[in-house]
Amino acid sequence: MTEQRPQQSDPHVLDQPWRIWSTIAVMGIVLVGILLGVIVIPVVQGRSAGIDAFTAICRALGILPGSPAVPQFTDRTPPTPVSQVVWTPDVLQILARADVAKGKAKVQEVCIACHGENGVSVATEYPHLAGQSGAAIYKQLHDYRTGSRVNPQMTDIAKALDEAVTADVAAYYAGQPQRNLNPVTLAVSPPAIVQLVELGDPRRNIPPCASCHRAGAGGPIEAPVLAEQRDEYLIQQLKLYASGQRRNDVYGRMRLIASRLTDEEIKGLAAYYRAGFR
Amino acid sequence: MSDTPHEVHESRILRTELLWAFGVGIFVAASLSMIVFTALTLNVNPPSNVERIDPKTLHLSGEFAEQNLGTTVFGDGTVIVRAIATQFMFVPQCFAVPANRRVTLRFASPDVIHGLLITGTNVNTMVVPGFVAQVHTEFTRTGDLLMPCHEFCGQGHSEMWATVQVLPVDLFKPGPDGRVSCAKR
Amino acid sequence: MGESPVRNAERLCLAHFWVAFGAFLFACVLGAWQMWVRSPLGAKIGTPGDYFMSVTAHGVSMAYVLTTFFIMGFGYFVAVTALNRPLPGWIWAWGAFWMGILGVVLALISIGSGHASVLFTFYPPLTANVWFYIGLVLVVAASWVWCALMLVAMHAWKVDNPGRPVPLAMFATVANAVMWLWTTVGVAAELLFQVIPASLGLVQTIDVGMSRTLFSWTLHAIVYFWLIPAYIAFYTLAPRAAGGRLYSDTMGRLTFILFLIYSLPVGMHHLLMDPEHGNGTKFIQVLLTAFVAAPTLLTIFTITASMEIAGRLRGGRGVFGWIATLPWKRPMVLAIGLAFVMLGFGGFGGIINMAYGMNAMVHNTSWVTAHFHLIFGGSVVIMYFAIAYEIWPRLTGRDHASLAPLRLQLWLWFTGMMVMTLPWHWLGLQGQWRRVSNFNYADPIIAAWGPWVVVSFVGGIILLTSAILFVWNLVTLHRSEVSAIAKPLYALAVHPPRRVPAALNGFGLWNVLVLVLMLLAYGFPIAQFVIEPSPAAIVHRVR
Amino acid sequence: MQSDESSAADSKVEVADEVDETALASVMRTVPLGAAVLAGATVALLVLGYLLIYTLVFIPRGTVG
Repeated sequence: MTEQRPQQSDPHVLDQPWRIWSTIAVMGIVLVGILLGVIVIPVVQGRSAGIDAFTAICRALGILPGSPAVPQFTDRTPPTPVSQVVWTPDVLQILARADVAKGKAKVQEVCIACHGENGVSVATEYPHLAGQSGAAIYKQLHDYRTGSRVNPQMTDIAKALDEAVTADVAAYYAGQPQRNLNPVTLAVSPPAIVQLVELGDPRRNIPPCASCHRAGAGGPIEAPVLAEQRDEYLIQQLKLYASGQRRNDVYGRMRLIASRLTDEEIKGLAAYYRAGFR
Repeated sequence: MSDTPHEVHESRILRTELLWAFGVGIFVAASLSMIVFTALTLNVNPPSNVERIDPKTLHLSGEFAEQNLGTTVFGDGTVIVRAIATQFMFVPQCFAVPANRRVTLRFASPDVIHGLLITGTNVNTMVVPGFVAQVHTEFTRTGDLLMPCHEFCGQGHSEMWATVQVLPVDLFKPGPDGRVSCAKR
Repeated sequence: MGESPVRNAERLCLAHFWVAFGAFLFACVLGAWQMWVRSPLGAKIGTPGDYFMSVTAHGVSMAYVLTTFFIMGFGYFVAVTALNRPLPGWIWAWGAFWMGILGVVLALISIGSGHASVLFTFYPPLTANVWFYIGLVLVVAASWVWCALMLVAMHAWKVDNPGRPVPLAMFATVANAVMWLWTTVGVAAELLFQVIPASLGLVQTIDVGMSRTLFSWTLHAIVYFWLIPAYIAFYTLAPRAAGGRLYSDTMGRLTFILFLIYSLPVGMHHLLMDPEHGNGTKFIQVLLTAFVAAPTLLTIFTITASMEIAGRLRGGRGVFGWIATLPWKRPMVLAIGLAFVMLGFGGFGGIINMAYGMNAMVHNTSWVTAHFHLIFGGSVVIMYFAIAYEIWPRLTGRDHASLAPLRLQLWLWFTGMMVMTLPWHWLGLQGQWRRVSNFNYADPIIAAWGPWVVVSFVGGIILLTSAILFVWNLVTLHRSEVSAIAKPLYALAVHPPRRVPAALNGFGLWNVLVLVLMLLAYGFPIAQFVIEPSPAAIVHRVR
Repeated sequence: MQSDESSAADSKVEVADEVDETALASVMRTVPLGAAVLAGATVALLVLGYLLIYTLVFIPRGTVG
């Protein structure tokens, strides 16, 4: 097809057929793709399910939800949330910009009676708050305020706090250094418990505690820090979760896990974290 | 001017390459024809459902509220399974479905990207926060199947799995409210 | 090695290759450890934290460090030897090299610190610390400088040789650079506008639909960025190594053009199981993906024909007689044979993956892991070995004392890869899912997989020994006394091209077609998130 | 590093290789036959495998949509 010419033929002249044929081929292929994918297949599938052509095409493009081949389902079940806390950017901003001084003032005024001078609680049924995650404190106070979690003392106290002060208190405690190590139990931690914390128990479908509770694991935002927490308090809360009395854990993850732990596992885990392991 | 042997070779090579290119065309047509044929006759598609849902308020929604999760059979016979894929657990961790009957599975994630497949079946979808993942299928084999999370979602990813009990039609009995729960094994 | 214009290129290429193969060996050790930890033998060893840190390091080292540095080193080598002129702007090349090294160090340190266990695909909302992303951006920026230098080198050559066809090896290298520039737009946009601001805490939420779509823009063409050097070896090194000629130079140019066109608008076949795109947009990209098989099928015919020429010239008779008479003793020829076998298995896995609805059968299972280990880890990396063995004498002036350890290393890599990946296909069909730090072998379904995971682990050990032997072969070459005799490298075509249409000598036309294809295939999928962003997901920081 | 005396595309004499032209001409009479048969068989096998897995493994597992 290339005729013989004495001098070097101009490559652009040679180019003409390439330019035309390649454009036709490439455009043809992609147009067949569009025709089949966006028009033929959705319309034919829609007809088999009683969906009109326009809706089917919109679903194939992703403008409308649902599959072009199946009637879309709508649900009108009323919501029954277990916690009203919503992690929106503004809530996270409020937490990030909370005023620690105001928080300290409110803590001195209300919280130290039970939670102790610098977040080290005065009695076994009150949790330590020093070094606790700000988001975790914010969520629990929010749940007390909305009644998602009930406690004789905490409900009224939480109701008295507004959003900003809650964040300030949370930020203050989050800033407190943890100093409640229990060296005695630090060394002793039975391998079964370490196994449960690091690898969970696939047999009973229990995820590892560390996957959510270790800081920086990228787990749920509201997961509390457990290190150096009172072991009696941890045991009490796990039992409340297991019995379902405490139900402000979103989607019941803690209730499910707690219900599958044996009593000595609960004690072992409480001792493990009481010792200060991360 | 007759073609020199040099030219004969070149055009013959070009002809064989074009012939092979034609063969490649058949290969492409064969693989695409199977896809288009089953799309048109059996409605086989990848699961798509551009239905936006805010992951931040998912737990406040009605459809994905705790009590509404699991299998529900409606008056007109449609079987819908709703489940949440959240960091490091499917909720519910076990749900029952009927065999050889169309089932719609709807999943949502309140936190990070998850994904799931049900072993031995064609149920497979990503669960992207912000969208409801929806899969329409029939389960052709009964038994307890495994539904693991197959997209890395954090440190607990390997322990995130659920069980799917595919029940024969006679054992699949919805309660008065249309709910079906897993048989305790 | 005389004062030839390529004096400086030797150190440049060697520096890139040693960084590439260093990262490769490190990643092979991690790979073997991971295979052990997830097998029944090592079920209780290590924590998920260790495992996913290792998977991230294995992915980053293999997919970003080994590949980018090998491709840059081989590109510099081709630009100097195929064009037979000094490299323009070699100071820039060294600058890019050290920028890349800084990027690698930053990335690997942040992974090692445990604050970047988000895997090499780093899908948000899981977000690593910012140094991990800055490291990756620096490596990509280094490769952009390399692309610029390749384009400048070809342009300078074309100015000095008007009307003459660019040597095929250089044409393919520049096609690869152009494709890489096109495809890195996706991941660069995702990193600069979404992930890095989130990692720095400037924003608390991220549009996950948009970020997955932008990453899929890069996700397919990046694997062809890794694959094209292997195809350059197929087309330009293998025919001469086998003692034959390249069957058709035009088909070679066409293959690399088809790769440029069809590897870009197909990324969404990685999102077939995603809810955030309609079936129609997915089908368009599946149809285009079917055409991305065309250049590979053209290649296996053209290169097999080239090998047939070599085999028959050495006395091969009958339909398949030429196979036996091929010089299998030469590493490049052996590598071609093994690479094509793995390409066949890997390609088969790929056709199943891309088949629209059938992707539901295998998405995110070990079938996919087997596919990319066979094609990238198998046929591409074995060609990286063959290229290294072929050009090392040119870079060091010393030649291999004996070819036996080289062949042994290639056979070990092939055997190890087949033993590791064939069980994965079988387990993938049964639903074995990806990236698992420890399996619950008490579950009856998973217990049945146990023995096969051990078989794959044995394959992993063979691969590790082969990797160690590979680095050992190169190290001993540096000290071998046998001096290298200069023998020509690049293959001649049966009909060396005299006049080539501009379309087969440059990328102007093809860039236009790629732009149109990208608009048609990716236009709406990305625009839908601009028109109506997906509901914002809260960033989950892993630090 | 000894670069080739001249690049492959140099219109002067290509870098000679030990391929002798007449032998090449005779070989070229039969050449793509072996490649066509081998590559053709492989591609046919791939298509057959694809169709078998599609019909015998994928479809029986239930439709998906």
